[in-house]
Amino acid sequence: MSRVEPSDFELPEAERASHEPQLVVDVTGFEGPLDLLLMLARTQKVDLSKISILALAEQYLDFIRRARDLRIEVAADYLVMAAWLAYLKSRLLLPEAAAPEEPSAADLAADLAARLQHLEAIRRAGAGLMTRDKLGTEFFMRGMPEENDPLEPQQFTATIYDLLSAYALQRQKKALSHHTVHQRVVWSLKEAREALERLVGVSQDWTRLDTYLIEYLVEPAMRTTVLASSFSASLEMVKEGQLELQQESAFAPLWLKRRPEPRPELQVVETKQ
Amino acid sequence: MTALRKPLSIVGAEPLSDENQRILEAILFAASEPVDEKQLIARLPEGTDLKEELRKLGDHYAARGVNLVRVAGKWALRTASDLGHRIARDTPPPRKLSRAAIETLAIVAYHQPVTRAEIEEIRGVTINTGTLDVLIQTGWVRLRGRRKVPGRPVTYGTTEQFLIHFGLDQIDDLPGLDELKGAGFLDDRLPAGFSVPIPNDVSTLRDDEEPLEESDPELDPEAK
Amino acid sequence: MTALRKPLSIVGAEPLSDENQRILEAILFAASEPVDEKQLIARLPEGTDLKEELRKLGDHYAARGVNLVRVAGKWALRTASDLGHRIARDTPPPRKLSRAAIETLAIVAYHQPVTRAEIEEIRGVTINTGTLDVLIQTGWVRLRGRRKVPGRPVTYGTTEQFLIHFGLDQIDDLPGLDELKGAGFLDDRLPAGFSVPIPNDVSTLRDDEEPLEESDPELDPEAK
Repeated sequence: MSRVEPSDFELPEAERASHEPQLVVDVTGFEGPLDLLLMLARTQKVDLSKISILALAEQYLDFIRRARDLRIEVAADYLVMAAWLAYLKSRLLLPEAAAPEEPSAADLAADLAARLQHLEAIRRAGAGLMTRDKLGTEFFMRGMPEENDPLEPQQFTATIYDLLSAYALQRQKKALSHHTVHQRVVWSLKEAREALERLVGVSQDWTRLDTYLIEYLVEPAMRTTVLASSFSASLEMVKEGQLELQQESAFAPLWLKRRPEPRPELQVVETKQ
Repeated sequence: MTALRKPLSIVGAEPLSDENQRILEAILFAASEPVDEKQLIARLPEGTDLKEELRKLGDHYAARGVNLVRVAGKWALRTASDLGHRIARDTPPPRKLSRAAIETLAIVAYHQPVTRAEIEEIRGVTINTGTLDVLIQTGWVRLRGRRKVPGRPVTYGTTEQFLIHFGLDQIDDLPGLDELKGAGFLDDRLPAGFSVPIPNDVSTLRDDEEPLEESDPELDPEAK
Repeated sequence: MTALRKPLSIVGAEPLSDENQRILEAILFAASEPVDEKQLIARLPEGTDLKEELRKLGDHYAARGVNLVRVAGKWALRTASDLGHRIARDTPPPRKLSRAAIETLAIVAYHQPVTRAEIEEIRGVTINTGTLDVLIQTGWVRLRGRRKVPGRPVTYGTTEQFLIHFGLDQIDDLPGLDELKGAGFLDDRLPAGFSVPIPNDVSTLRDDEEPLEESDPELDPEAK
């Protein structure tokens, strides 16, 4: 993975702009996709509340595209975000179809802008915290312990017997059973969706989104398999009540979406044949 | 050991301090942590006007190299902050926190009680296990309890040590709190019916929290 | 934090202390052990008459609750000896560790330096985030460093506090396989090849460990 010195990102904006054509794609310098988005947003030189999410999505996708063109490996979280932004972009560009139970593209964009503002506010707060007078640099507490200390911290207790029997029991239990811990090999679509929820909150419309996820996350040759296994995973999730699945007719696209927050009175929706 | 008890004279001398001032001073001096008013009262003669005694002591120390401060709702003596550079030399400089750790600390401070998933949601990345561990080891972050939702995730909050380290009397003295509050970022996660959008480090668990496993026999959610 | 900087007045007030007195006081207050005159001189402006400054400081504190004393040729501030009885301590009752915590602690003790994933592998169950955190709070477990493998997981080990609490002279006083069997902790049906490691808590990092260092920018493996 090619690398830019982190200082490259601390250039004043004007300077950065002039460097832009050579901007080397470096994903390792960022604290995740939102951080990257924030950096890109700053190049728009407007207040975060007035940011154009459409322009930002294009900047981000362009960034990822260049990374891929350079055959740079991009971490999955960044690709998930790319898929989401590609989806969001397509919705922002198309006239909105009336789908009352779903948030509009404008709402989704506003949510994303709010997340960026939130992260920025937290960063400022953190920076403010770190500039305060701090123990151990600007001021010091009493350094020498006194016998007369009127306070004493919370103590914990356990006996050596507890310790040894706990050790022996566990080792013995494990030695006498056969237990394998499964190692995760690749990102499943389910994991991608989880990452997406972490990144942008709940997505309502997974069917169309999955197309984007697969495009960004999966090697072309693997796409069919991934589609198949994600289908079976989806069926599992329908069974668990996490998903709703619909199909207009045989061979028509499958429509699936996340079930609304669990409300006890709701019944599992049956899938149409 | 020779206590210097020369006659009072010269510059810097002062009228003989009264006994209450001596006791207060000794307690605050000997304590390893800030002391709350209840503990101070308990060690002073009955009927003492604690506020007045503290004010006197504060005055006495105001211009000196050690000051009386109110921190974490308690009282402590600490060196004056303009003298830090004179003292810092004999202690190793404190470790600098990474950006990830600072951000995580800020989220815990401003959004507490907060779960790991909520921290990840704000930052948009998974947190590396080590980051919360480092913050806990510094003593600034603690486990509060568990959120009463499926999976019973641990909730995190700040400690008294956090307030002491950053010289805060109480958690709502956090810098920039108004900005976050004004933008509505602090109330989005509050359970319905809970209307005070400020971080809360009171150790009493909230309605949507329950205790950690310690001492809870049922607990062990680990033994899957 | 509210530094009390009210105007000096009333009883106990005194002329504004000069800078040398402030520095001396702050150094002696913050020092973790008595300070020798060479160290004091080094932190005061050149040409300062240290003897005179110490005499002044001694006078200032002579009648107060804290005194300037000379110990083994060095200088320290100590609470006045007549006040010791006033500051008796009240100890909170100790908390018992949960089963999950004690099990994890045992693994850390025997298998240190050990990562979270390794603990999970030995135990055959995942550990809940809170458990290691609680152990760090006890002061018995510490973060040692990071394992030099992808993801750079944190390695855990035990502390001196651990040895003290469990009455161990050194970590390899923990019983080995034969002793555990002899004491009836382990039974005889164990498979061949079952072994118990000889624990080792030397703080020097192993070849496959590297320092924790939060300030290391690279160290942020979080930024995926």
